Amino acid sequence: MEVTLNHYLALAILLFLTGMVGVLVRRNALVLLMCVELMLCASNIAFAVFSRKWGTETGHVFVLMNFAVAAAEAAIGLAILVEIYRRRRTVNVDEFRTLKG
Amino acid sequence: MESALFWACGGTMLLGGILMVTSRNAVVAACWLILSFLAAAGIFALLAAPFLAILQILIYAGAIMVLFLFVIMMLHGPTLDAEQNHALPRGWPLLVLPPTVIGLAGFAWLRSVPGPTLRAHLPEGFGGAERVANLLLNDYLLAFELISVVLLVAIIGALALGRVERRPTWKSR
Amino acid sequence: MSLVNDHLLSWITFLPLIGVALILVLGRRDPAARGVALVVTLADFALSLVPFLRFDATYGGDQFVERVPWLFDGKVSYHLGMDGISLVLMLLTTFLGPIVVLSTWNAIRERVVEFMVFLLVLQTAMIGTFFVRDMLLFYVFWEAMLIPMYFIIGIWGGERRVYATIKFFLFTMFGSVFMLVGILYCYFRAGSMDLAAFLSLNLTRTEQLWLFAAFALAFAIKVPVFPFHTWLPDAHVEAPTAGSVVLASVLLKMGTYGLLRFAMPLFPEAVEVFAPWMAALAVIGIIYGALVAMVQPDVKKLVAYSSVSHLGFVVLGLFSLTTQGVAGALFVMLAHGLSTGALFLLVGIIYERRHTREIAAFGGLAHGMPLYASAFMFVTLASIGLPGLCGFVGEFLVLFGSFQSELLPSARLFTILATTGVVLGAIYMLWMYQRVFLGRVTNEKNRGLPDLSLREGLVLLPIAIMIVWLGVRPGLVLDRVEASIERVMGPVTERYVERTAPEASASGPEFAFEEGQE
Amino acid sequence: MNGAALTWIVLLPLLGATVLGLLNRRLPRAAAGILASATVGGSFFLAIRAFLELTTQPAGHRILAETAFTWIGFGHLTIDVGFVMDPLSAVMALVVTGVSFLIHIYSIGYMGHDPGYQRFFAYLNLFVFFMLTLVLGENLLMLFVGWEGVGLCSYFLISFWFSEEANAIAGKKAFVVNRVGDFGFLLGILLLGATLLPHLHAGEGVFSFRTLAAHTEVLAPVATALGLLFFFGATGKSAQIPLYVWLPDAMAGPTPVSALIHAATMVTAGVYMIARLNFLYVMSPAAMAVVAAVGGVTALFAATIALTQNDIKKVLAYSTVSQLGYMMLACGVGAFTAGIFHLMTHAFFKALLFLGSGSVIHAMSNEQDMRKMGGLAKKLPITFWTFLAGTFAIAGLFPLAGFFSKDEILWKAFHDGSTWLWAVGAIAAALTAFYMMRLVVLTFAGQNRASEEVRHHIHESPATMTFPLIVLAVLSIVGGWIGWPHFLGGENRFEAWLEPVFHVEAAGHVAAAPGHQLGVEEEPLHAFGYTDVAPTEVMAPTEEPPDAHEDPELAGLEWTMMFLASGIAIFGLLAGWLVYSRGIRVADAGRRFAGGFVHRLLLNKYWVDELYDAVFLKPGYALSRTVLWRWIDRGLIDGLLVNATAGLVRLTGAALRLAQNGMIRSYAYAFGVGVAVFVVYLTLSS
Amino acid sequence: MNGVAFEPGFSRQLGDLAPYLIVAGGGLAAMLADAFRHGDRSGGLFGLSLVTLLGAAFAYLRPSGSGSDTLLGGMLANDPYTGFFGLLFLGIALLTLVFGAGPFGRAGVRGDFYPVLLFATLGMMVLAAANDFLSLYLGLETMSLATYVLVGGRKGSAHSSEAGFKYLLLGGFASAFLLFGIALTFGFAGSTSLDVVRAALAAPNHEAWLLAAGGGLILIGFGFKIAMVPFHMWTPDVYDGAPSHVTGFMATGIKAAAFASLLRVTLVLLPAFSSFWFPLLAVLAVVTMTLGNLVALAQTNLKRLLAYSSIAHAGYLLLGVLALLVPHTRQGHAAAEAAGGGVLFYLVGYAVMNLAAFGIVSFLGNPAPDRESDADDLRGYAGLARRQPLAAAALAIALFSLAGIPPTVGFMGKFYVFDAVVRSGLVPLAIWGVVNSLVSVYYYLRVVVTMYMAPADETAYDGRSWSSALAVSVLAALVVVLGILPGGVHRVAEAAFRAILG
Repeated sequence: MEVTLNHYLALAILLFLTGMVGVLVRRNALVLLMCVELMLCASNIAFAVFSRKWGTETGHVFVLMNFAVAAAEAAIGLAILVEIYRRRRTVNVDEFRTLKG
Repeated sequence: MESALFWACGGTMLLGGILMVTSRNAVVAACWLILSFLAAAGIFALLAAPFLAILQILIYAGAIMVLFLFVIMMLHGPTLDAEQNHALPRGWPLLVLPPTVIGLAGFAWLRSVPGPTLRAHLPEGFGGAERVANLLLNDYLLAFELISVVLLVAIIGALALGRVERRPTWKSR
Repeated sequence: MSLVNDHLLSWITFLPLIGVALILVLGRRDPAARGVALVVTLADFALSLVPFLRFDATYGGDQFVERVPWLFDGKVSYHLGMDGISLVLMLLTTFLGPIVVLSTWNAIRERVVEFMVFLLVLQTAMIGTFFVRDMLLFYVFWEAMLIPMYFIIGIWGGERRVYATIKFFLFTMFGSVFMLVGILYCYFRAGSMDLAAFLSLNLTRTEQLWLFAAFALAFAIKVPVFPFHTWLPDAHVEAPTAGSVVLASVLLKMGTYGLLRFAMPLFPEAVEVFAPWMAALAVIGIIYGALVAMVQPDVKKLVAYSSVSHLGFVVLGLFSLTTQGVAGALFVMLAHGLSTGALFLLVGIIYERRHTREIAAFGGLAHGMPLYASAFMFVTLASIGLPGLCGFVGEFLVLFGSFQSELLPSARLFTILATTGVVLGAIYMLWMYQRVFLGRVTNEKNRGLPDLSLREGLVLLPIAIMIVWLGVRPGLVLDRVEASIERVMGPVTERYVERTAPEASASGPEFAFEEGQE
Repeated sequence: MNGAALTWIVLLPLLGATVLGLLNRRLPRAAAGILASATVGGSFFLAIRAFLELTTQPAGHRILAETAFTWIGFGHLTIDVGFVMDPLSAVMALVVTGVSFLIHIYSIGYMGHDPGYQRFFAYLNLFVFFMLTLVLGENLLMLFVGWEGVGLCSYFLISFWFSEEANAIAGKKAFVVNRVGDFGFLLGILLLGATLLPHLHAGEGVFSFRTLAAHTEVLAPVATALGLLFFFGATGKSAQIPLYVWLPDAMAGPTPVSALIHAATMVTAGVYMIARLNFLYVMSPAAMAVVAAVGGVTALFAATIALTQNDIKKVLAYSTVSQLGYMMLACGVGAFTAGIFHLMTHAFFKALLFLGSGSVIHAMSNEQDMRKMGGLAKKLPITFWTFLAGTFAIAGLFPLAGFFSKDEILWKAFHDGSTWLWAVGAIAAALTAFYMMRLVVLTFAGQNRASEEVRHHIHESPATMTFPLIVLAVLSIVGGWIGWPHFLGGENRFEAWLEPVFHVEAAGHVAAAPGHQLGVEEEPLHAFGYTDVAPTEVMAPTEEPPDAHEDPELAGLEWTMMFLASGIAIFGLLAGWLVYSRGIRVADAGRRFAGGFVHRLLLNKYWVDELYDAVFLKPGYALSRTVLWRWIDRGLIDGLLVNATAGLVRLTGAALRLAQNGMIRSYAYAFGVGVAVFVVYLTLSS
Repeated sequence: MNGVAFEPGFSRQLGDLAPYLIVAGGGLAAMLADAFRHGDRSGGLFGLSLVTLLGAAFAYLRPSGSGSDTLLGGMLANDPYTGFFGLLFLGIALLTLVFGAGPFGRAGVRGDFYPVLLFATLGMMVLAAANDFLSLYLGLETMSLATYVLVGGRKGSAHSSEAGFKYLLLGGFASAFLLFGIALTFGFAGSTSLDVVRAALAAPNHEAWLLAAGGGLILIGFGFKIAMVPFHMWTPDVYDGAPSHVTGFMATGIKAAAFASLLRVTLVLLPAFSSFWFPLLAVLAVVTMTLGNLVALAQTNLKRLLAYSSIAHAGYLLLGVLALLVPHTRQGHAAAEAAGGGVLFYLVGYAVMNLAAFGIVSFLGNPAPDRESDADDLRGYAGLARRQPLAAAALAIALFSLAGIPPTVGFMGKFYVFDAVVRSGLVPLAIWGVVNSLVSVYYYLRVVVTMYMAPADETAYDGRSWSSALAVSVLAALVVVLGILPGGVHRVAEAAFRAILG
């Protein structure tokens, strides 16, 4: 069976959904951040496969940028998390609910 | 050959992802994610993106995940009290319902459309550092400049927010 | 002088705003604010007499027109005009302006500056509403009226003022938002916001029905027509005296004015369909308002419900679709403005002395306050439509018009039922009067209350004079509005003439909702 | 004669009222009384002059008219303010101003010590103004203005002593009941206007009596409805069944008020109105029949109640109701002249009786209960004799005023109406004589039953009070002579005088004849006399006046009836005298008749007030308070529709707010659901 | 392969790039100045930022030097639309600066505030100008990341950190969807350039499903930023937790930037949107405004209340976007212009009135800008009208405007938008919109009630700042002036929209 674009796309979707499930079910803020990273990674694969399809590297550039964005996001996210941890001594997102209503 | 590699790398990626989601220990989860990312590098390679594959390993699997591990260790206790017994909360089937629906719809949809084979002729050195860099510094100059701003913001932000004196300087260009 | 001459209506409208600026410039000094407000409202009244004197009663169209493009290259314009209808209602407003200011001398002691500012802003908005001939501008003025009134009730009101003022605001908004959509739809169809453009629209029957419903709802709530009236008693009871006076005398008239000026001429076909329903609501309002007024324990609430009853007459007059009925409606608007305004002033006077409005708390007031009692009786009589005072002429014309109406189905039945309002009006007003003023003084607190002061007398005297004047010489108003009413009602009456001339058309008074939006 | 005379007749009292009202206590008491009397006296004087001028005109042209200005003019609709005096309004104006003048004078004495002296006269003057507007008004709406105005003054004066809650309530009752009547009146006006307006030229006063009379053919189809509606109005003002209930209560006012307003003038306005609109009524036999029936029944009904009342003024009040019934009866059988005649004579003797009773009350230190009176004849001789004159007059003793008018009514009822109407009238007449005698006996005869202190103060009234008594007594005696009937050899000047107004009487019978239609081609009957047609022509349909002085057979019958009526009157008087001066036991037996039920029934006035209370007032109040206000207004509209909707909206908001639980995962979940919706939607739609 | 830098007109393009360069340079300079400054005063930073913003604004106002429609090889559009939004963002940033830092740099304001704010502004400018999905994405991320920092950056505030983390995590989550959508779109057209996508759409294509799915995911991404239900959940918490001036910045700037980009993308993806997503979008618009208004009713916290109100306003704005999607609107150029111009005007008006509101909330929280709680509890506004009549009046005006009561800019905005909606034949939507604004009146009025009609209590807010007060007064005046004379701004907005309508 030949691997087609749809296979890659299916992989990307599955990875994306895995990350999404992680965001929905996990309570550990760190794992949540990791799950978001996984979702971004899934998108990257989609970009790569379409780049392959069209024979253009535009997708690669996009992925490249995405690396940086992901890194920046992780950096800021972790920084905030550290700040939160300092005050609350937990990284359980279910406890981050002083703001509600 | 390509097919086998795809299934191997794809399978590994997915497995890594699923294990990450289900492992109680954040350190373990991070490790599974690293595995997944490494497999992603393989996928990139399969898709004629060698430059991306290398950067995936360097930046993602390397730098970012190291940062994660570092922070996990810093924040004492990789496992949450709440997740001591089960990584998944009660009622998780309900929680995974929307992704499941999305997935099913996605698959139904992918099956209904023809999948183009990925055999298009590619120019010489496609996906290599040179071509990508060329593109980046010419057509996508703005993106290149902007991403530096993004990173700058990240630096300022991390510095300001975290008060951690040694910030990840490795991210500078 | 031409600066004033060419922009007479603008001057009249915005003079109070100049007063506001003056008050703000003078700073937060109460006496200055009062003085400025009084002078400005007096000046405005004086200025408003100019168009009254120069008015051409034979011409029914707009006079003293001003028109400046505003938006969309003039599709929306600052368009003011004045016909007889606008003239008399504007005069009512400017006439009551100084009276209202004067009435606050004792009643409003806190935050006087703000009060005067709101009062003057309200004045501008009300006068402007009567002048505008552009629908968007009309909507702007219409809604702008709400804000100062909202504050007046909410800040200087009674115990439940917040509930009352929000209720007032929301009720009015509720209707007008639909009207806004209606206006937008007409604008879309007409390509201009000008009233004249709206009037020349050719709308289908379905469109007319929906649009009329949207417009009429806004106005019916403001009037208020039963069953949209429940904001009124609350608003009146909680409002300070001056607020009640303005509310009853002018603001309520906005609703009936809107019906007359906009809802009816714009959608003549729908008017025919809705007329029996509106008339039925009006009649219900007359009787219902009177009956409920009868059992009120609070004087102000009683007067408020009596307004529901009186304005039922106005609506009945309008939807009699006869010129006499409409003229009567207009006259009742004026008469009600005078008499109910005066009633609220009088209630305010006793409230200042006793800090209660419970009927049961009074009794035998006529002993200690003969002058006050006489004034109250006089106004009561005007209110129940004693011939010779202003109330009668309007009610009579309304009933006369509606009784002989040929466009309104079962007009006679409506008229007969409405006439019972004359009986009921006497019952509730006189019963209240009896309980408050007659009998022995049973409550010691009611002894030794000071009678009307000179200022209070001065406040009431002009109204009393007008009540008699209009009652004896209604021509003062009727002559000036006749041509205008004929013109405004033209689209409605023309249809009748057209239809009766060749043969009756097949259209029955059914709703065509199922046809839906095109 | 000055052209503005009519206007001044009306305006003089208004002037007085204005001055009195504005100056009030700043005006010296003496000046107030004199001013008030003078203005009315002036009106009286002017009215006499106008009357004299009228007499100089030929019969068909006796008309004085003045139009002041257009009151309501809108489009086709024109209503003028104007005054007019024709023979009918001349009579009314004279009666009103004359009696008013006397009563003003009387009041100077009677109200001498009242603190509200000036106010009283202001009201009284205002009343005269409105009454004259009513009588002299050029059109129906002017009549209505006066109609409402006199009602208002009546209200003021009934509750004049407003310290007593009861007085205030009585005043309010009077006004409200009158308004109920006005409901009919107003509807009549509306129907009239709506019918007439399309047939008029611009500027033609739609309600002007002149216009009405000129368009009878237009009004013919609605004559019955109009007649009934106007009559309903009249039942209010003229205290007929079912709206008579206010009049007895109205006795709460000062006695001069009762005399003036509730006996002599205002209450007769209904009779006047019907007489004025006679051309309308004659077109509708049905309406006439109703008027007659209601009048007759009222006459009898009120008379029975008067039998048992102990309050001297209440007896007179029911007597007034009864007499007004007579007048209505007269109008109903087409005897408008007789009705107006009785109106006039009644004004004399009933004013006299009231003023007399006022004199008694004055003497008895404001005691009104007859059971505490007695034996006053000697102490109050003038009062007694004048009162006796009034009693005989009302009883209808020849040749006192009441005899002529009452006899004429009974005769007309018999001749033009029916036997049972005559019988009702006759019985009422007997009862009248009986209760009046009872009143005289209880008050003036026998021993005084008052307390020692009261008895000590009994004294004859001052001259200002006795003078009007005497004048009225004279009028009660001789006042009827102007209507001395033909069969007694008189000329009946009164009838002749009113002839031009009521000449359609006969025509009415023509119209009433079965199958007869008032065709358009027929010359309209110019009842009001504003016709350009020569008087002879006007008289054409009435060539055969019903006086029938040429018909010996009728005259014989008339004689018989007259004797019968007089006999009845004398019988009543004697019975009253006998029962109450000698055989108290007879009275007791009467009281115990039928287990005392009849007595209780009458004493409690047939429980009509209670009935109205139970049927209209209480349910009305309960309906308003409980159903309309509590349930519909507060509960349904405000509660369910407004506040509940608002509450529901707020509650929804509060409930939705719970979804915002602060948890990132639930936010992401919502996000995920949203995405799922997107995806499913896309799948389904493609 | 010729790079952009070597295009012949590059030097001339530099002039048109000046606004971006100035802001970026200003940001860098501010960052450096912050790093090397001594003491607690940040007056210099304030001045620097101010000059930067004014300079950029000036650069926008200069006539275009290149005459080219796009810059940097099609990455950025160079049209009046860009300038319109650029100026709007600069204005918003300027006011945020005033509210956040005061005239001379309020003691206690951290130095990083200035560069981050400038970078966020840069991100918005790029986002509004983006003519390529790459620049769009990067602009968006620049803006977002900077905003995360601003939101979470309040010293020692648990609320602030929590809000920052929530925003960041959900923002990343949403970005992933957006990114995936862009990937699919890229897969459809083979390029990320909007021009290419537009051209690809014009040609017959059997892979429309890619575009439909991609468009949907992009909508979701924008839906998050503009707070469309059900992607709105972050809004109240983040608005609540962020410092008030940042909340104002987000409510106005981010929303405007997201709508600016959304409109541009909408016009490109119009066929996909109007055939696939129109009904769903209509439902979501309705749900958005309804839910926003309903939940706002239950709020006792002013910032949360305004947050829900901003959700509702997103719903009204979406109505304007919907009007664009109706086929016959598209055919009639004028109708489309009316819709777009209406949305643009609304965004300006919304910025003006919301900034006024948040400005007051911000300066009432003085003199401790970094304390745990803001001036956000409604009870603290009791009797404000007596203590600070000017502030109360300004807030009242802003709230009346938000409620859409004339004569305010909020009413005119609604008028323009609903006018377009009615013209597109979406009368039921317009009716629902006005019913919603009726509901909204209730909670706006409640605030006014508290300020004017409730007795003051001791915990009432009483912060003062003359510069903020001045700014707020100007804004309040602007609310009224634009409510009476909206013509000029509306014309500009329409012209700006015409530029992208093509």
